[in-house]
Amino acid sequence: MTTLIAIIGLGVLCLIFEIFDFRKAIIPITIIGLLAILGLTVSEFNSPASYYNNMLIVNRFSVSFSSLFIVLTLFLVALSHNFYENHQSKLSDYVAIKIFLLSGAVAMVTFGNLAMFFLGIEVLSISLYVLAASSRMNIKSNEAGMKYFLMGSFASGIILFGICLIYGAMGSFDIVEISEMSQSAELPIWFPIGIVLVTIGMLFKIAAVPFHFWAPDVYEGSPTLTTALMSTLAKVVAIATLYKLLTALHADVNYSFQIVVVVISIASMTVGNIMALRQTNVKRMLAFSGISHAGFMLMTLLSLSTSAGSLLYYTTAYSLAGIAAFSVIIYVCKNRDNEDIVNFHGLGKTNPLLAAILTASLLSMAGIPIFAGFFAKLVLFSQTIQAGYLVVVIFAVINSIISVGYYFKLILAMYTKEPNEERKGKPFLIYAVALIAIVLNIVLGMFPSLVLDLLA
Amino acid sequence: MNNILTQIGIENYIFLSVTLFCIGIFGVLYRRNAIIVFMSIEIMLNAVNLLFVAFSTYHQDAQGQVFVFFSMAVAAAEVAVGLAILVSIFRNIGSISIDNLKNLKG
Amino acid sequence: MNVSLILIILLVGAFATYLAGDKLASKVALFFGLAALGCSIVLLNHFNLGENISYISQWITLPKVSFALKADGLSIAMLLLTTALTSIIIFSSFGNDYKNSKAFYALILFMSFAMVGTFLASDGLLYYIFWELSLIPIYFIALIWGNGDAEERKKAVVKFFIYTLAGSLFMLIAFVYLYQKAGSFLIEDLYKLNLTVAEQKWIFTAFFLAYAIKIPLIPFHTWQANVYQKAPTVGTMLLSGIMLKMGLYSVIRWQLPLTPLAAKDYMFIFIGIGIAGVIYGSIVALRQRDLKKLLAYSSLAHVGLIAAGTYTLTLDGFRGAVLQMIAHGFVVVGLFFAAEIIFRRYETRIITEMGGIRSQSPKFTSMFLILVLASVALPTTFNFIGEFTVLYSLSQINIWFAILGGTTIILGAYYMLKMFQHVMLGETNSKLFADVTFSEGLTMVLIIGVLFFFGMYPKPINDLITPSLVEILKVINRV
Amino acid sequence: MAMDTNLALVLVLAPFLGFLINVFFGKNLGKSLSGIIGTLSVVVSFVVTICFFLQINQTKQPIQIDLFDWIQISNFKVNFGFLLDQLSLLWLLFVTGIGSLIHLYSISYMHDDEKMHSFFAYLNLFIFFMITLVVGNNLLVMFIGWEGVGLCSYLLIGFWYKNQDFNDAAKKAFIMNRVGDLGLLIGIFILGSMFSTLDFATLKTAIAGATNLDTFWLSIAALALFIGACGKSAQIPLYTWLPDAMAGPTPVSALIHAATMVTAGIFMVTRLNFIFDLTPYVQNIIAIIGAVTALVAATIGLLQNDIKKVLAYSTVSQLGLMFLALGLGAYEVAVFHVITHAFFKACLFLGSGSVIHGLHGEQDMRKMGGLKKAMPITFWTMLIASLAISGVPLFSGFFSKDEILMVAFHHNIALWVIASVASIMTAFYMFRLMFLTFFNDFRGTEEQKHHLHESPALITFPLIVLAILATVGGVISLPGNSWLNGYLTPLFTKVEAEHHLGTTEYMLMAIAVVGGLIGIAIAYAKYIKQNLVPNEDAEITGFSKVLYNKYYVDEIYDALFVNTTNGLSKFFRDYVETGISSLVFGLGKVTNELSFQGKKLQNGSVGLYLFAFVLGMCAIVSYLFLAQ
Repeated sequence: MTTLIAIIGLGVLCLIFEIFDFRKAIIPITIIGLLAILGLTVSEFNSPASYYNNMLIVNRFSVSFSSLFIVLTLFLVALSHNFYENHQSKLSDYVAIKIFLLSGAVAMVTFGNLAMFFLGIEVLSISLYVLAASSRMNIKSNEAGMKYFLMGSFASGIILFGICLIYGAMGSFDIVEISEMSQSAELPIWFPIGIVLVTIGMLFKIAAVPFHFWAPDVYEGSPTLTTALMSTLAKVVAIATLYKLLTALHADVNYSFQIVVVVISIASMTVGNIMALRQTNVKRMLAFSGISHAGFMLMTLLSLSTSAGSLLYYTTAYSLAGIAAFSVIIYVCKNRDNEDIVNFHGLGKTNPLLAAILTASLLSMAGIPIFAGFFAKLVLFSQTIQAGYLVVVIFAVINSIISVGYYFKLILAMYTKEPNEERKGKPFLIYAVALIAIVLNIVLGMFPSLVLDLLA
Repeated sequence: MNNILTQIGIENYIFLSVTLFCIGIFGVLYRRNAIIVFMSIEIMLNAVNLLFVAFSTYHQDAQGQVFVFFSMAVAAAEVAVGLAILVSIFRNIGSISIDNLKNLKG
Repeated sequence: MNVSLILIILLVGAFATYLAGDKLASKVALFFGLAALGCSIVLLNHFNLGENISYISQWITLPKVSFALKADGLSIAMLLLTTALTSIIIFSSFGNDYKNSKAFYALILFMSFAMVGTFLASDGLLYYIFWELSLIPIYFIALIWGNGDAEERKKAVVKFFIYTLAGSLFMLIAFVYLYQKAGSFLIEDLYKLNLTVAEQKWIFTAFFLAYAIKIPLIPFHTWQANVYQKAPTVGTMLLSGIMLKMGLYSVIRWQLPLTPLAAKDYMFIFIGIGIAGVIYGSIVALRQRDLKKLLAYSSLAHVGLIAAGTYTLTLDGFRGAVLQMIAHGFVVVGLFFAAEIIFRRYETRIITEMGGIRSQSPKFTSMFLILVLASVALPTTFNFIGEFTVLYSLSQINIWFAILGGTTIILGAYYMLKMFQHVMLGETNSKLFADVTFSEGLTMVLIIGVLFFFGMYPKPINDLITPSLVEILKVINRV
Repeated sequence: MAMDTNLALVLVLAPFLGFLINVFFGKNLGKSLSGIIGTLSVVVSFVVTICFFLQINQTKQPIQIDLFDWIQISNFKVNFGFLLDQLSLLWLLFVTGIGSLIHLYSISYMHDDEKMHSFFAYLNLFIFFMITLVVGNNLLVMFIGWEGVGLCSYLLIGFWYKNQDFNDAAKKAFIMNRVGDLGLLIGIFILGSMFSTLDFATLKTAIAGATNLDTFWLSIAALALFIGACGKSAQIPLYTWLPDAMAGPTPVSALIHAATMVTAGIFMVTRLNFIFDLTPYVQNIIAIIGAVTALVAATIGLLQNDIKKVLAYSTVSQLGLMFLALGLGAYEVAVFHVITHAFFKACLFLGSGSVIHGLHGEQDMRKMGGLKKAMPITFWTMLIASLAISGVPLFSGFFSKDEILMVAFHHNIALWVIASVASIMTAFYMFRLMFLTFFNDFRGTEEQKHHLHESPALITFPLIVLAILATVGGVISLPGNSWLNGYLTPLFTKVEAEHHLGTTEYMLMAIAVVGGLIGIAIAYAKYIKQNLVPNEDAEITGFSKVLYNKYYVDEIYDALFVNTTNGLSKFFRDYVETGISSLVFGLGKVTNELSFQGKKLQNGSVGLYLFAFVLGMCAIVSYLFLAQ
C-alpha cells in the first residue's frame, strides 16, 4: 500500500513540476521515481499484509502484478518523451494521468474490498477516457474518446449493479468475508447474478467477444501511445483483476459458468483473429489480435486454482511484445495521419533493427519458440488440457495458425516491399524501450521459470 | 424505517431499481442525443444507488450508504469528463448526436 | 566431450558471420561450418569408443522441461549429414554474390544450428522448439533472397510457413497431451508410457500431420515444388538436403516408438501413402518445364519410398530409410547445384531453353550424368544400397509393395534421362557454356566421391546406425 | 589363393584402368594411343582369363574370391566377391576375346570420330561391367554388372548425342532394360527372403538341401528372374529396344548387341539352372517365349532393308532359339549356341560395319550391291558367317542350331516346327542380305562408287579371325562326343542324357540342312535370278507392310504405355496438383472472406455495439438461469 501512496505522490509531483516549470525534468524524475517504486513494491513480495481493515490486501499476486504494471508504465512514460514533443505544455498532464492511472491499476489488483475495486476501475477508466480523447483537435480521437466513454460508463453501471447485488446477498463488501460466506450453502439468487454482472463488466474492459466492439474503433482513434496503454496495461489489469475476483468468489466451482467462459474464450479468439486478417490499419489489426489474446487469457479462468503463474507469464509476455511493437509503430507513424500498413514498407531496409524488433514481437505474439509468447501458450495449453478442455486448446491452435496470417502480412510488408521514404532521427528512448522490452521477452522465453515460479 | 421495509419487503425495492436500471439501459440504447444518453446512464447509476441504500437498511449496516457516496462522486467525475469530450466534439463537428460518430469502423 | 559444443559452435558462428560483414561472411560461415563438421566427427570418434554422449540439465521446473541432448548412432549419422552438407552448401554458394550476405550466411548457420538441435534433442519440448526454430531462417532465406516474381514468391513462402506451422502445432498438442500422461517431456519417460490404442491413434495422426507436411508426403506436398522453385538454390538445398530428413528422422525417433500400436494398425495405409507418392511424384516429374520443379518432384518420389520404408517397422526398412536419407541428401544437393551451375550461365531454369550443353562442357556433363545415375539408384552408388534395402523390406511386408515401389527405378530412369537428354544433349547450343570452375568442380567431386565410396562400402554407416535402430525397434515392440 | 585374388583383380580392373586413362587423359593421348591402350587393357584380361581357364581345366575346382562386406540385410549379408568357375570362365573367354578383336577393329573404324577416346572409354567400361556381371559370386554383384552394361549400352547407343533420335533409342534401351531389372530385383528379393542368401554356391546347396520347398514362391522368383532376362536378352515382350539400338556405332552393335551383353540373360538362367530345374511351369513359359520370339523376329527380318536392322532381328531370333533350349533344360546346348552365335554374329556385324564404312554410312541395302569385287575379304568372311548362321553343315552354327532343334524335337514337335521355320527364314534373309549387298551391280551414287574400297587391315583382320572361328567353332561340342558338355557338367544338377545319334537325329539334321538350303535357294531365285530389288517404303502393301513395320509393336507400346504415362503426367500436373493446392489456398480464402464480411458488422455505430453488449449480457444471464 506504500506503493499506492508513493505512486499518487509521484503523480502530484509531476503536476507541481509543471507549476514550477521543470518540464525537462519531468520524464527523468518520473522514470527514476517509478524505478524506486518498483523496488519498493518488489521488497513487499515476501511480506503479505492487509491495510485499513482489509481495504487493501498485499500478497504475492498483487505485488507481482503491480510490479508488472509499474514496468509497463515505465516504458509508456519513457515513450511519451518523444511522443509529446509537439505539445510540451501538456506533457505533465499526460504523464500525471498515466501515473494516476497506474494507481488505479494497482488498486485493482490489491483490493480487499469491493469499494476499492470499484474505485480502482473508475480511476483507470476515467483516465483512459481522457487519454483517448486527449488530442483535442483530432475528430478521430474525439470519437474514440466518446465511444469509449459511453460504453465504458455503461459497463461501470453494470459492474456497480453487480457489486450492489453481491452486497445485497452478503451484506458486506469485504472480499474475504464474501469469499467465506460464498462457501456456505443457500445463497440468494442474486448473488450469482451479481458475480456474472461484474464479470461481464470486466469482460468489457478486456474486450472479450461479444463486448469487444469498442476496442478496434477506440484503438484506432486514440493517440498511438494511448492505444499502447490500452492494449497492454489496461487489458492486463482487467484480466488480472477478473482473475483475482473470480478466485475470491470461487466462481470456478460452477460448471455452467465454466461453459460460459469456454464459449466466450473460443469466440474471442476466433472473431479476433478472423477480423484481423483483412485490416490495413496496424493499430486496428493489433486491436483485434488483442481481442484474440484476451480469448487466450480467459483460458486461465478454467483452472483458477493453479493458473495464477501462467496468467502472470502470459500477460507479461503479451504486454512486453505489445510495448515493443507499439514503440516501433510510434516511431514509424510519427507525423503520419494514419497507421496504415503502407508506412511499414521497406522498414527492413531503412531500419533493420526496429524491423527485427517488430518482427520478433510479432513472432512472440504468434507463439513461435524462444519468444516468451510460445511458452505462454504452451503453459496455457498444458493447464487447459489438464483441466479437461482439449477442445479449447484445439481451437486455440487453429487460431494461432490463422493469426500467423496477419502477423506475417506486416513482416512481409517490412521485408519485401520497397521503402517509400526515409525517416529522420533515431530517438534514443524509443530504441531503448523497444530493445529492452523485446530482450526481456526473449529472456523470459529462454528462462520461463523466472516468472512462472513466482506464483506457483 | 425498519418497519417500512418489513411492510414493503426488500424484493419490491429490487424490482423498482431493476426497472429503473432497465429504463436507463433502454434510454442508452434508443436515444441518439449524447446528453440524453448521459442522463440515462445517470438513471442506471442512481437505480443502483437506491438499491444500495435499500440493502444497507436491510442489512442494518452503513457500508452500503457510504458506497453510495463513492458512486455519486465517481458518476460526477465521469460526467465531467464525458461533457468535456462532448464539448470538444461539438466544437469540431457542431453536433452532439452520436450517430455522427461513425468515422471509425470496419 | 560436451555434446552441446556443436550447437554452440553453430550459434556463435551465426553471430560471428553476421558481425564479420558482407565481405568476409561466406568465408567465416564456411569456417564455422567446417568446425561443426569437425566437432561431429570428434563426437563420432567418442561414440565409437563406446562413450555415451549426452547432456542434460534442468531448464523449466513447471512444466518440467529439461535441456536434454543425446547422441546415438542415428543422431550422429544425421549430424554428420547436416554439418557436411551445410559446409558443402556454403562452399557451393561462393559462385554467387548475395546482397546483404552477412545476414544470409548467418541465417544458414542458424538454420543448421536448429536442425542439429532437432537431431540431438532428447526432450520432447526442446525437440519441438528446435523443430520450429529451423522454420524461421529458411522462411527469410526463401523470402528475401529467392527468385522469381515477388508476389508469387510471397504466396508460396507464406503458404509453406503457415502449412508447416499448422502441422507442427498439432504435434505440440500431442506432446502436451503426452506430458500430462508422463509428467515429463524426456524421451525415455515418454517411451515408458503405454497408451491405449485410441490415444495412440490420435497422437499418431497429430504427429503424422507435422511430418507428412514437412517431409512432404502426398497429398500434403503442394508447398514443395513452388518453394523449391522460388527459393534461392542454397535454400532449396537446405530444404531438400537436410530439413526434409528432419521429418523422416522424427518418424523413426518419435512417432513410431511413441505410438507403436497405432503404427502397426495403420502400417498398410501409410506404406501405401508413401508408395503412392513414389508413383505420383515420378509421373508428375515427367512433364515439368522448370528444372528445379522437376527435381522437387523427383525428391517427392524418393522420400515417398523412404517413408514407406520407415513405416514397415522392420530393421531393414529403418536401415534402408536412413541410408537412403543420407544418399538422397547428397544427390539432391548435387543435382540442385547442377541446376544452379546451369542457371549461372544461362540465367534460366526452363528446360526447353537449354540443350546441347554436352559438346561445350564435357566435365560438367559427366558429373551431371553421374548424379543423374546416382539418383536413379545405379548399383555402386550409395542410393542403390538404400533403395535396395528399402525395397527389400517392403517385399517382406507384401511383394506388391516392392513391385509398385520398384516402379521408381523405371519411372525415375524415364524422367531423369528425359531431362538429361533435353538439358545436356542435342545439337550444340548457340549460347556459350563455360565448363565448371574449380570450386564448382570441387563441390561436385566431393559429393560424387561420397556417393561412390559409400556405394561400394556402406559398412561404416551401417555399423554406426544399426545398434541404435535395433534399440528403437525394441521400444516399438515393447508391447 | 592370394595369387588368384590378385590375378582376378587384374582381370576385372584392367579394363577399368583403361577406362580411367581414356577418361582423364584420352584427349591428350591422341586417337591411336588411346585406342591402343583401350585394346591392350582388354587383351590383358583376356590373357588372365586364359591362365585361369587352363588352371581350372586341370583342377576342375571353381575359384571363390571374397573381397569385402557390401550390403547388410537383417537376415543375410551380401559380400563383394568373385566366382570363377567353368561357366564364368567360358563366358569370359569369348567376352574378352571378341572384345579385344572388336577394340582392335574400332581403332580403325572410329578413327575419323573426334570423340574416339571417349568411345574407347565407354567400351572399356562396358568390358569391365560385363566381366563383373560374369564373375560376380552372388546375385547382387551380378546385378552391378547387369545394370552397368545397360548403362554402357545407353552411353554407346547415344554416342552421337547430337542426334536426338539416337538419344531416344538409347533412352528406350535403358528404360526397357530397367523394366527387366525390376523383375530381376523382385526375384532377388524373393530368393533372399526364402533362403537368406544371394550367393550362388550357398543358394545351390540351400535349395538342394531344402525340405518341403515352397515351389509357388520359387516359381514366382524364377519368373521374375526370367523377366529380367527378357529385358537384357531382348525377348518378347521387351525386345523392341534391340533393333533401335543399332543407332550406335557398328562395333558397339557387334560387341554389345550381338556377342556379349544380350547373352547376359542366358548366362543368368544357366547360372541359376538349379532354380529353373525345379520350376517346370516357368521352363515351359521360357521355351514358348523363346520359340515365339525366334519366329516373330525372323518374320520381321524377312523384309528389312537396313542391313543392320536385318542383323538385329536375326540376333533376336537366335536369342529366341537359345531361350528355347534353356526352357527345355538343355543349358549346355544354349551355351554352345551362344558361343557360336557370338562368333558368326560378331563377324556379320563387323562385316556390315566394313560395308557401311566403305559406303560412308549408307545402311540401306537397296542402295548397295555388287560389292563383291570392291571388298572381297569382307565378302568372303561375311559369306562364311552367313553359311554358319544358316546352319550349313560343318560350319559352327550347324552343330549348335541342330542340337537345339533336336532337343526341341525330343520335347515337343510344335516347338521343333516353329524353330525349324524360324531357321529356314534365317537362312533366307541372311542370303537376301548377302545377295543384295554383294552381288549384281552397284545401286548407289556415282560418287560413292568412286570411293568403293576394301577396308584397312585393322578392320579385316578381326573379320578373318572371327570367320575362322565361325567355321571351326563347332568342334567344342561335336555331336556324340562333346567337350563342352563334359566341361560344363559340374554346373548342372540334372544332366540331360547324351542323345546317341540314331536315325531320327540324322533325319532331323537332314531336314534342317535341306530347310536351310531351301531358304538360300529362294533368296537366290529372288535376288539373283530375277534380280529383284525390294520396293520403296511407300509401295510396300498388305501383310508385308505389317512385317516391314514390325507388326506395329512400337506404335502399340507407345499408345499403351508411353502416351498414357505422359497423358497422366499432364493431367496430374494441370489438374490434380492445382486442385490440391487450391484446396489448401481455399481454406485461406474462406477465412479471408469471413473477415471481409465481418468488417461490415463493425459498422462504427455505438448503438449497435451497446445492443450487442446487452444482448450478450442477457444471453449469459439467461443461460445461467436455465443451467441452475
